[in-house]
Amino acid sequence: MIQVHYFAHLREVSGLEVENLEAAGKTIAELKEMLSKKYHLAGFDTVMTAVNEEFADEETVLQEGDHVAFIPPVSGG
Amino acid sequence: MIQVHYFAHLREVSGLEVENLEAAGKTIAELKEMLSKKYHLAGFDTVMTAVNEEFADEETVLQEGDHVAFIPPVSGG
Amino acid sequence: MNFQITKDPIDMNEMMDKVTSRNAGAVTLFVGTVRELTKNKKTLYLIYEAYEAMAVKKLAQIGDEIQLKWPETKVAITHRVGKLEITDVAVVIAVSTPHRNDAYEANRYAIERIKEIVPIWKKEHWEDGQEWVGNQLETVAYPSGKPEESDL
Amino acid sequence: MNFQITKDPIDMNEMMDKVTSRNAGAVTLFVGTVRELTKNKKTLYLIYEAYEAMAVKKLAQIGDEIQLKWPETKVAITHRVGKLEITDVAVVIAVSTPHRNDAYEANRYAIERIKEIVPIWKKEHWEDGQEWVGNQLETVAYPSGKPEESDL
Repeated sequence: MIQVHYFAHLREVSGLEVENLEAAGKTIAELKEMLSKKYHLAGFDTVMTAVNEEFADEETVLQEGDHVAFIPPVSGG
Repeated sequence: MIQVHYFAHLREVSGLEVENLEAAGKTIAELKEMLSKKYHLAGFDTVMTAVNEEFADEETVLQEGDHVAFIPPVSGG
Repeated sequence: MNFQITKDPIDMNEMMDKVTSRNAGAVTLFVGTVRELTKNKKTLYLIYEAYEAMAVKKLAQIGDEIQLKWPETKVAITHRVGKLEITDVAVVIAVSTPHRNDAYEANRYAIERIKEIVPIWKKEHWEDGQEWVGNQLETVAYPSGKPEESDL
Repeated sequence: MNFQITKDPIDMNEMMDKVTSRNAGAVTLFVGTVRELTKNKKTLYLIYEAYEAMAVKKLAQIGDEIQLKWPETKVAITHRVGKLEITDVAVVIAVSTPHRNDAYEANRYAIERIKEIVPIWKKEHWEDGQEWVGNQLETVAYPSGKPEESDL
């Protein structure tokens, strides 16, 4: 199982803060494709991804127990 | 009468914070010369002068009731 | 606790205390506040949300970057989350350095980096609607799915 | 009372409050503190002295200059006098502006101007002596007896 965190508009569209998914072995790109179909999430191309609280690229392969977070363009400050 | 204010090392050398002098009609330059003799004040060339709380130049003629202050190089901040 | 996400108002004296040092001659505090008008649109209030665990790490990383670029610096950053009204303080960056120019430069570096890499989001509420604001640097496209190497 | 000379410690939250504005998105606070080491000499404490009436006027003048250069700015400056120990706060400059770059620029302008035109003096006390410090910009000669026209 991996844990997926949603923030900002992604949280509103998915209706979820966090969910557990069977996705070990998939790449981030594959996970994104799966989720964008599941929740009709538009604009995933401008969304960064963090794995275990560090930015990760699309080819990163997910491991059992990973925490994945989708990071829309930030607007702190 | 004019009132003369001393600050920083000038206050220590003259031993005065403030004094009243008969100097109406004199220029700042003349007052400086008078005081540098009276108190053996060295370094008057790097000292600015204020008349009534505004910077004034050496040729300014003093009026009865003026407040004169000698302003050594400042070091606030 | 020099790098924090908080729900509570931020105290300026506390921020100052966090970076006070016998070696420092200058401290700069940058305070981001909620402004009423942006491009003639009237904001009613904002909601800030953070991915807290990662945000704290990224704030600390900015502190590390500053210490590499400007030695003998102390840095503290606190960002507030939740509902913020007009004039409320969203973020405070405190930087102390031996000499004052560095305190300004390092502080400015911190706010720019926050806007690049710290997972915090702002939702603007206006009279006629609401929206999650994309990044204020307007570099919203990340073709590789993450910031460029130099941004990490 | 946005421009003050005081014998008391300066409160950062109060300084912040003085410049808070619905129109401001950024506030910078510059805090000058007493540093222990300067050029390898160990300071024990400092005495600050001001020509108070004129100093307040000159601080207000700096505020006016800033408002001309950076419209929609609010400025507050407080300088402390008397005996200050290591890490004590000597001066706080608070500037609020709609956008953050101006807040840094205007603040930096204020500290430079203080060091040019505000009648405040500092006496350093070391283990082996004491001295009134000349101006820190090392432009100590005023051949005309006053600052150049552009400095007024």
